[in-house]
Amino acid sequence: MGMTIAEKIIALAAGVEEVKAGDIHTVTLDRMMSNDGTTHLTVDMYHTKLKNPRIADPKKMVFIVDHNVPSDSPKTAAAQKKMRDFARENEIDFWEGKGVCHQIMMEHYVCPGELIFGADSHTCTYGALGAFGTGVGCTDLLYGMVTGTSWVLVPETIKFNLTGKLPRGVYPRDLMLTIIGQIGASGASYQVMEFCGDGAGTLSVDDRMVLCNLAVEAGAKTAIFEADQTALDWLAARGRKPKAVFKSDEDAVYVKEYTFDLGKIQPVVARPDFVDDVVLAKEVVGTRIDEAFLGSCNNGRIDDLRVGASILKGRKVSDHVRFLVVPASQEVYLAALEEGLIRVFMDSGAIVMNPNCSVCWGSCQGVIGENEVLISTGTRNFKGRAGHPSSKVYLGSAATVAASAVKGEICTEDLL
Amino acid sequence: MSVGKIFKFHNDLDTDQIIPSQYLLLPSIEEMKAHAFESLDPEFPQKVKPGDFVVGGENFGCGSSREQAPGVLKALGVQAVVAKSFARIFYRNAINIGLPVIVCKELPDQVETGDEMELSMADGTAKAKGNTYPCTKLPPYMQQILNQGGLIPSLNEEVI
Amino acid sequence: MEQFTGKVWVLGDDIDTDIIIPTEYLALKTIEDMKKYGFSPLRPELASMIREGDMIVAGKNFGCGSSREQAPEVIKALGVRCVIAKSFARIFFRNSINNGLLLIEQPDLRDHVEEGEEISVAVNSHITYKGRQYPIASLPENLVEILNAGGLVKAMRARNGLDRRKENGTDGH
Amino acid sequence: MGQTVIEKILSRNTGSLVKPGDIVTVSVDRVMIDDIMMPFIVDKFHEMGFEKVWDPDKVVMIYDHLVPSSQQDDVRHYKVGDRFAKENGLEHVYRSDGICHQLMTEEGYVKPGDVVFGTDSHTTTYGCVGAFSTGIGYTEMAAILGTGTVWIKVPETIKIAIDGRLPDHVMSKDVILRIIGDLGADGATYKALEFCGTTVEQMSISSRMTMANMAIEAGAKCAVFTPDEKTAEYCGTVLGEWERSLSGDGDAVYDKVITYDARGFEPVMACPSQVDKIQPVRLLEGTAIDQVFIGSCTNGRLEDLQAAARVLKGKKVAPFVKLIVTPASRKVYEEACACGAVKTLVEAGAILTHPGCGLCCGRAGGILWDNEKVVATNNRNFLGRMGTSKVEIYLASPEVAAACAVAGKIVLP
Repeated sequence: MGMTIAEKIIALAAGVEEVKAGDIHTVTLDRMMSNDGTTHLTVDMYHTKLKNPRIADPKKMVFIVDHNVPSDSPKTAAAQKKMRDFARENEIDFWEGKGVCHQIMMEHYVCPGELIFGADSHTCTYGALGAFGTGVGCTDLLYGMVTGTSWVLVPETIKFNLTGKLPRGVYPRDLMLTIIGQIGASGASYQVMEFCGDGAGTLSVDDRMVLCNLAVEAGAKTAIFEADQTALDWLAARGRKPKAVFKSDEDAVYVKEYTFDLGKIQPVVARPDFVDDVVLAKEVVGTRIDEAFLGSCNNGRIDDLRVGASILKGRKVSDHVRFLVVPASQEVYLAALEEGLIRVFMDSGAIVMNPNCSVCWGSCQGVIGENEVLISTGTRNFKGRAGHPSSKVYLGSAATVAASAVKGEICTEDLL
Repeated sequence: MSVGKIFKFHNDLDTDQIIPSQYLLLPSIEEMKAHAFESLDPEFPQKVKPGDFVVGGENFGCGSSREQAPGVLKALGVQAVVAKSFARIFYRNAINIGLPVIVCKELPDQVETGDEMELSMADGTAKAKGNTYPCTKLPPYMQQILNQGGLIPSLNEEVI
Repeated sequence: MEQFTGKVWVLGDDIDTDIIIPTEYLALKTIEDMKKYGFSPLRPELASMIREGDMIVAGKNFGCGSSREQAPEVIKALGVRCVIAKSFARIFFRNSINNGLLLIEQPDLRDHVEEGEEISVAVNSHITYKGRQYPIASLPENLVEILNAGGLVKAMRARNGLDRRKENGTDGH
Repeated sequence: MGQTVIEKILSRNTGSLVKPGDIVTVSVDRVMIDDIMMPFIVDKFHEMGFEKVWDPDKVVMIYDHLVPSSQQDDVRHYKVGDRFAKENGLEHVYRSDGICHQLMTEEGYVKPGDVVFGTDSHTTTYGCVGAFSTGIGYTEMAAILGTGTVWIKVPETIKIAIDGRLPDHVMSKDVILRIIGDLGADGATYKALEFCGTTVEQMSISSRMTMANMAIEAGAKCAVFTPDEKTAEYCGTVLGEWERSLSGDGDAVYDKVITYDARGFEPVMACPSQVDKIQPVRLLEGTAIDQVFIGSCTNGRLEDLQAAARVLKGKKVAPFVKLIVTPASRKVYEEACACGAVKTLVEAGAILTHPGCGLCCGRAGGILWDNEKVVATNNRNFLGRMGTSKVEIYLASPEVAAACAVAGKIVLP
């Protein structure tokens, strides 16, 4: 019987010919990523809970400090120090302040066909390169670190057939929010979202990252694109080779199929406090904002900064708005610097921070206060996510966020 | 298993509500647990007693992979989380740390915070307000992890 | 002449404003919220042990560092009757007077007194400890005026005619 | 009888010949209010019974300690400030443009001979352009906002004359650290520092700013440099006869005169946890460090970033060591982008943040944990200033700091 890309990756990692949805397999992990959100707990468990602490293969481990950078309190510093010391003692690849973990992983590690665990829910991003990345907790990560293996329940796959091309002024983020709005916050629970069709082919790897990254907001275990020439060229440019390049078989089994015509997508916004509460952006135009955020593993790449800068050029951020621009990595920052985008943001009055998770995770930077409103390109808009429990977060595209920052209220690019 | 009191929460209850981001880098779960459900019910950590239940709707525990979420519930003595459905990372994390997570389609709509319930994992049933509700049984692989008290004990039982 | 007796807490030289109240807590809403962190980098337990009427005796350059007025306000809120030091940093000195916190310069007491013991202060005259008198200087007149008014806020209220109106029973409200 | 620079400024301001010890009431030329004090100032202002500020044009409001916000309550400070600005028609409001002292001078709010007060102890900085400036508390600021005046005691002046050419790798930071070490942390309490000599004449305004900024660390009320053509250009002004006369008279009476030969300076550090605990870098070499911070109103300017970039060009920050760079202002950031310094720093691995107080004020920006060591270019290394009381802070020049970042330990450039 035919298999999907995800099933083929699991089969390869499990060392078996065939897997089907619902099976539980023991797999050998190609790589594991852990960030400062939980690594201090993993390290504690490593030292206190194990009879025989050991690491199967330190070369498969990547530790990334990205959530609270620079550190905002002694307790944060203690947690990060624990992680840093552990990485140094065990010769684990260690990144600090260089960017959001998923962006670093994509820039430096992920290869098509790999099975990767990350102690962060947005690990599903790696599907943009045809890899199977999924988020796990720190106990899972510890188990994987010690044994090099883990167990996987083979997920069902949903096919998302993308047709056509996104219109001008509409972005992959609008597409993905539209999809989540349609299928709901648990619309792909435990399942794989496989993106295919001629529309998928029109998307760059960066665009694909936007889609895959948000898959967890529909409950998905992961999301995946076929590693086509676009992906392979991207990989080759970074001097990496695929582990395996898979296509889904003609007779592969899909639990469900959706078709989205990219040409019909419009700018949308997810309203507080749920990612699937998606409405056309024009319905919330005029909502006064206090802060705007352009960044995150979802929308902090060079394309997004270009869109933002094109809107900010020659304009000023509204007096009552704090506009945070946070590139997803130092590589992205340097590209933006080279293109003069940083200059545009600084001239406009934006706050340009070092690459990190920033207000997307709402713990230490750009934290918003009582009853404040944020429009964000981040991943989530849960109640209190960006600060005070009474505050509100709207999610929109880089264009909508930048236009709103200028206007001082929610505004789309065309209305500015 | 014994009888416990119910604390009921809404559909799509996300991990930021269970434990907000700003507490995740505290040194230990013990320090974090005082902030569980802070936005929704700041008194929860004081009110909940060992053996009580958290009941949710659909997609309980959606959002981040923070294992601190099931971690604080376990640390507060929650006997089990019962919901119509769970987000997968939360579900997996809960089992990995030995916190029972029970899928029960009917019960959540029939109970309120403060009601009492009784859970029988062996029978796969939950009892509340005089009714008995069927629960979905765990796949044997996961049941085995849970029976061992989570993933780490299994690691320590392995022959090296 | 004003006189009082109380227990002393003894500190060293160069007690800076970051020690008196660390920056981390400066944006807390009220001085009451801040005061439990008073002196925390140096002696975390101190704030909870100070009782109303106690005094602080310190070495030279007390209150050096930032201009944060939270520093004298926290000391006052902890119930400290006065601070006696070999010398004070300038901004801290002004801020204390402006808030009605009494500061006394005395070069020798610090090196003789033991923490927990009692001293008696006769303002603008001397301090008595174990029978020995330690002379203290008088404050300049303009500072005495502010202190007597109860701090700068009250002095300004009087200037703006607010408190006088109140005394006459015709409060502006 | 002759006068010192500060005596001349205060005499002109009060219209009477002043001498040290006099208590005089001055007319305030400009005030600076920062975000962290904002709610307190506004409360006191209203409590005192004032309704309007005396002169909106003379008030500058700057948000810098809490930018970007790191706690939910931080935004309250902005809101209170914004409302106060609106009620009083204040137009000089900076919400995310850099550190207060940098903006006050860079944006031209301080001119030679001015009398300026700020709610921050490093307000002494403006002496770099020949102004009298000093830090005050929020209660006093509230009173100034209402009246435009304040009393001060005319300080005695300590004259510090430095002549000759500084050795390579010695920056003005090394000079002021050494002076503070010699004076002691209270060696200039209540006094004015007057810097003169060929060495300071050759210095840029930025370098002078570093020295004036740190005068408070010796307890000084203020510090002052004689305005010259560099000052005039920096301030965008023309020096009149009076401004040109702002140097100490030959027969002025000084509390003390200290002279230095510039050739005797060397790179130094202030060791934990006192600013006056000065040691030559050569004696500290080899001490392993965890973090380096380049920034603050002391040393976050273009020349500082450029000095660091020269050291870091083509090199990488040592593994497991963090280099945090926080430019002093938006303008500095942009100029550092334009000249390539930013590119060099980021390529070397620096964590470059938005302009603001950052780590120096200890609320965010790279807080540390027990037993960590940090080399920092800011002005204070007090116990607990950058994290727990077991964090060890070494203050140094940007050039020394950058060299330490590359080596992962204390080294000479």
